[in-house]
Amino acid sequence: MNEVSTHPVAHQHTAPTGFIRKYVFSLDHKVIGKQYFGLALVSVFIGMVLSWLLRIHLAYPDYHIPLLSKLSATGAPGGVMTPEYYLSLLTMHGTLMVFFVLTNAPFAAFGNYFLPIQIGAEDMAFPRFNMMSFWTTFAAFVVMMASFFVADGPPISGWTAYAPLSAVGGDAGPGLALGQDLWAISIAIFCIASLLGALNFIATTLDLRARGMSLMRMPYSTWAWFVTSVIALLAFAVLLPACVLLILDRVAGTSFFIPAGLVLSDKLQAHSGGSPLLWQHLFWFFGHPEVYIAILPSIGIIATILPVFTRRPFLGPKALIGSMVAIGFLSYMVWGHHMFVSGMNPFSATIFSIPTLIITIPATIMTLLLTGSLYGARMRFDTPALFCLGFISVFISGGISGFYLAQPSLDTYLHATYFVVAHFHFVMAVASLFGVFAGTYFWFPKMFGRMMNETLGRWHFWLTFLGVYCVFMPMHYLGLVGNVRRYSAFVDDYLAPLIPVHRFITIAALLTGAAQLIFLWNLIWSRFRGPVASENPWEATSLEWSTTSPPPFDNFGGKHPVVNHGPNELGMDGPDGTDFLMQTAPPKNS
Amino acid sequence: MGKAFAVLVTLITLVSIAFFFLHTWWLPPNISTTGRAVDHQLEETLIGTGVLFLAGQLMLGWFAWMASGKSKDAPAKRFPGGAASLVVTAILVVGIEILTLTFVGSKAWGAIYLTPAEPGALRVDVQAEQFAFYFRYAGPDGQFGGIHPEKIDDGSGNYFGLDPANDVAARDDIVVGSLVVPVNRPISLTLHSKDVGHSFYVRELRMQQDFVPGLDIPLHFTATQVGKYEIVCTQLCGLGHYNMKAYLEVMSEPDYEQWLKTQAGQ
Amino acid sequence: MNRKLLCLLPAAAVIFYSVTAGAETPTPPGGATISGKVTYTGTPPKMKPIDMAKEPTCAKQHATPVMTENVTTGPDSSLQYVVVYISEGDQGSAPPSETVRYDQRGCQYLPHVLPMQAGQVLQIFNDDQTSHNIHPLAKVNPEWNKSQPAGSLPIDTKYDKPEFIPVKCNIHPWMHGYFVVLKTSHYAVTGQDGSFSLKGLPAGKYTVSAWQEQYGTQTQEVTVGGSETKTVNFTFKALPY
Amino acid sequence: MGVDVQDAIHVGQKLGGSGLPPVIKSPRVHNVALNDRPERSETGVWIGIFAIVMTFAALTSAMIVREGVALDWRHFQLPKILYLDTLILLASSWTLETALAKIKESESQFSAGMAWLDVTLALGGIFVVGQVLAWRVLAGQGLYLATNPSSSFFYVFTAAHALHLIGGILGLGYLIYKLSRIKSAANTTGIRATCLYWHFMDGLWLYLFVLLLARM
Repeated sequence: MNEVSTHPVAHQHTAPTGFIRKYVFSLDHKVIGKQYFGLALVSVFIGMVLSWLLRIHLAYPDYHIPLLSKLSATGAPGGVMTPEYYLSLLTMHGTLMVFFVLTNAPFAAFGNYFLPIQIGAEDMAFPRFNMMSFWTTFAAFVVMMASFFVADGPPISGWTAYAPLSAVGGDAGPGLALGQDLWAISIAIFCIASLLGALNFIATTLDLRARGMSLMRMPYSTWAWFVTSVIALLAFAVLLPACVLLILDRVAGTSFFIPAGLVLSDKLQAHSGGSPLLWQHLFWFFGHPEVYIAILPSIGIIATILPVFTRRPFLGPKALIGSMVAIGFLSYMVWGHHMFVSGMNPFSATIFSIPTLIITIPATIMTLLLTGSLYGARMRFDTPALFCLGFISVFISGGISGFYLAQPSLDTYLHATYFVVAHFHFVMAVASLFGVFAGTYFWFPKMFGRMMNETLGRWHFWLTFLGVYCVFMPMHYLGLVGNVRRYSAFVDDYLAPLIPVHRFITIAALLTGAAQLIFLWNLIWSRFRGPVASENPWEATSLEWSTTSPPPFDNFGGKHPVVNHGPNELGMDGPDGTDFLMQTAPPKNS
Repeated sequence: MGKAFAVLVTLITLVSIAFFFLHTWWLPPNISTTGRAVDHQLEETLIGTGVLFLAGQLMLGWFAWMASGKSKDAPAKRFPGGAASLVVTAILVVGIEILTLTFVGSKAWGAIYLTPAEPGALRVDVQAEQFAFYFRYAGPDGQFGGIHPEKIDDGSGNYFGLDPANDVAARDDIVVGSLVVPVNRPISLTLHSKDVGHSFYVRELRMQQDFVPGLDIPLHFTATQVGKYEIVCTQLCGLGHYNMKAYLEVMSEPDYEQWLKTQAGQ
Repeated sequence: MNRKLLCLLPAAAVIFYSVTAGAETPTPPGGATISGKVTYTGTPPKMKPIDMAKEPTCAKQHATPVMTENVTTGPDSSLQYVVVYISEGDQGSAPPSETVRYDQRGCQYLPHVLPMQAGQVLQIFNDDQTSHNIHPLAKVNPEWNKSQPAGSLPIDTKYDKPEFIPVKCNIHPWMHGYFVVLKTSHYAVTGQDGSFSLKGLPAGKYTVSAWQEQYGTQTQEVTVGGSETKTVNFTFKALPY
Repeated sequence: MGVDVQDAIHVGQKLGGSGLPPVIKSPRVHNVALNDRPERSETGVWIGIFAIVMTFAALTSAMIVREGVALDWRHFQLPKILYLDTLILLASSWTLETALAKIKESESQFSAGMAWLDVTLALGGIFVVGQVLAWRVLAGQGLYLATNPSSSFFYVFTAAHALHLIGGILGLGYLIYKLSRIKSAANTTGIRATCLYWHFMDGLWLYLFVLLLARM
């Protein structure tokens, strides 16, 4: 009776049989999590190859890539990309990475797979929504990819799609007709998918926690996914209408973002009175929280994994969770720092810069807590642990440069230079991906029942860690010289001398990219040949490690886990000689 | 393993810092009256954050070193003072950093953006278009002609959309492809865009300001060094973005007057 | 100085080539000829010097600044770059096999006005050190807009429907020219002296049209017999602004 | 430990608690009677409401900004039919409540309640049709989507609301279908969620109506 009334989900059904229901249109959050993971993996490698092409073009403008002319004869006649095609690929690199990788991998993929298990639920609150949100995301992906194959190729307006460039259509240049339509539609679809997903995450966390799983007993990854889903719910709810208005401006002749009296290709545009800044405000109101949508889950993942390898409880759980919530809250007050020189009221710049600087406090707290929990530990340096250390390092590097850009007076010099590129790649892209790597090496045994190869894993870490510094640290120096971003060639007198630096970066990028192939190979090899994983190979404490690897269809084989302990009871005398206590272990006092 | 990481992270940190402080790659000399404050601000930030960066990375390396190769029975030490001490440190250190930076920084920002141009400033109109800048001087009559977008015609060199047929003030307006200004004289720019968003960026002036279609955005500066500097576009504006540039030519007062005469002659 | 001259020589050659190109007609020698001169009355607008400061590689190719070409005048009030062609009376012919050449050199379009027959192959060359984008603002024919980086292959294209198409380069906004796509094979562009001649016309009644980019089109009826030569002059009214 | 369980239950119930997935059914869950507990679908709807509020807040601020930046804002008379529409939607909320009261009350009242539900559904439909008529009226005056920012925003707001309401209509339809099969409110899930959403749509429209009255 008590059992029934406290436990969320009632009696079992049997797992679906048949390929379609089991692997394609599956309602199982674990399958959906893997689907997201797969989609992110495909996207990240496409995005990476794009970045290779961009880097090669910047460093060796005359280098012919025959394959490229195959991909687009007009975009790259004879294998050398045109300026517009460079911008097309740039836009696609940004869009794919931000939306389909940094939003999907740490949040949607791992969140889907592990949030329900970590709180002892059998599935998401709304499995059908869950399936829908993946397939909607997939649809968005297909539409986005389609823009590669339309007449003028993908849009050239960057992932921020600033109006009016993105709004006036083909008169503004190649890729801005059909390509930009597809982009806007794809992003709108993506918003719907993310809203469904976020709703599901929140409802699940609120309603489906196992008996004894109080909020403060949730693993930090779950906390991160929960906070992130709240951010996502509000952020995408703003981007969606923004995209709809953009689409209307493009196809229905409205004037939300297009002012009067524009002359493009010698044609006076028919629009009147719209506000380009309105788009920027709406976009960045989403765009800045999006940064935290990308990074918070990774912080949560790291904070969950690190203690397992330092073999001791996390230093200051409350401070960590508090910081996450604070960041989530503050992330909605700082969007204007993307617009210091945008022509908005200069007074508001000073207003926006203050919360922007303040947001570094919770960030610093989290970084110090992570670092502090290493102090005097008996650490196990398996690959996940290495990526945790790497994460802390790149997060510091990326966070520091934030101090510069948060100040309007310095932003007037550094805005839109490679300094910005370096900053957000470190703090958002690389840091977030290190979290994903750590998560992959850590959870792979749980997801696929086999361990990943340790040697390959270490090689992957060392090369990647050194590589990202070689790629992104020099970009700070380029930024200080005033090297403008989003240039397809460096024709200005003061930029030509910087080409050698770009060559160095390009070579480093190619090598770092190549190192990711080790990771890919490790995934494939371990999936089939890796040593079989035990139930709890890392001696971790959270619920996913109290079930089989991989978990059964209903996660706990009909059992209803009862939680008696916090998320990391480590570095103490556990049962039969171990140094840890599972969350499900019987209470100490009994 | 932890020791290896410690070594690597320390190495990376020192090399990175070195290039910052050796000024191997650095800003060009400042030539504006407001730029000095920006440079000062940059130095402040550089030192402040440099210390944080160094401390953070080295602490990470050091702890990783300590945490490696411990024997099973070595006692696990807890961080002195626990989380509380760290939280307090973070709030204090970063808080102080923030306060100083905002206090100093807001002055630098104010000098550029929150104070209007001096009354006697030389007015120059800037038109940005895909993918060039054009500059307009009032000409002998000191009057700017009105702007009529429908009159814009690149083919006949009417980049601003002037209407000389009906607008006398427009007839002697001087339109050129370079921004030529006298040294040590306040200049007040008005930025228009004909088509999409662009940006006005001169490194030596320590200045960047977007053009927003539909808005006339003011910007003012005083150049203190005679010379030729590059104006580049920093707001993605289409396929020719990378090649959207012009030159800022700062001349001595007489040279400038001479130049103005020859232009008015044409 | 010498180098500048050297740079100019080929340019001049191309102008000559392309201006005369129009006059050569596929029909056998003999036949009637319509020739004449295009002039203006009134004051034409003052052509402005083009400021190429933005593109040093181009600027240094021009000893004296290039002028705008929307109303190009010559000695004794002659008008250059006027396209004179048979608009009616010519039953048209298959497009000739030879290609029309269009050059971008020194950030200028050579020639400024390029006549061609519908369906004739057009080859666009970039002879500069910098990248151009060619954007023909066609309305009847399909519109396109392509970059042509320095040293890249020529762009081959053709237009199937008769149209006067303005051509522009966004990277160098001053670059402005015209593709004039005609049904007839009898056309010419007036030279510096404003003269033109349409050769090898079969006897018959023709409507001759003269098109100037700013002043539009004028037409005259002409009847020519066997191998006579008739003179037809056009006069456009010019305004200072 | 006991404390924690209490805590968990408490949190669970405070926040809409655990329960069966009603409209959306998990494949591994039987549809058993748990009428005494808050439902998961209700939590879902609450969260959805937050998102929808955010969306319309964004559109509202966009409208205010857009009206401010240029002088091209043209005011126009809202079609009279909107007043009628408003009444219809308000009425539908009332009929919905009556219906549920009857359905919960007793077996004898059940069919009457169902009738009221059908009425509610019909009213919802009529409202949407009314909105379409309102658009026709504007089109008749030559006010189309792109005519003026004011008309643009009018169409965007009303269409966005209509779409969300159609969602509600589908939900209500599904609920009616379930009730007609199960014949007992006690054993049917998703009732509260559906009502909550329906009333929210009602309130949202009132907000929009006032907003449009003020701005158009």
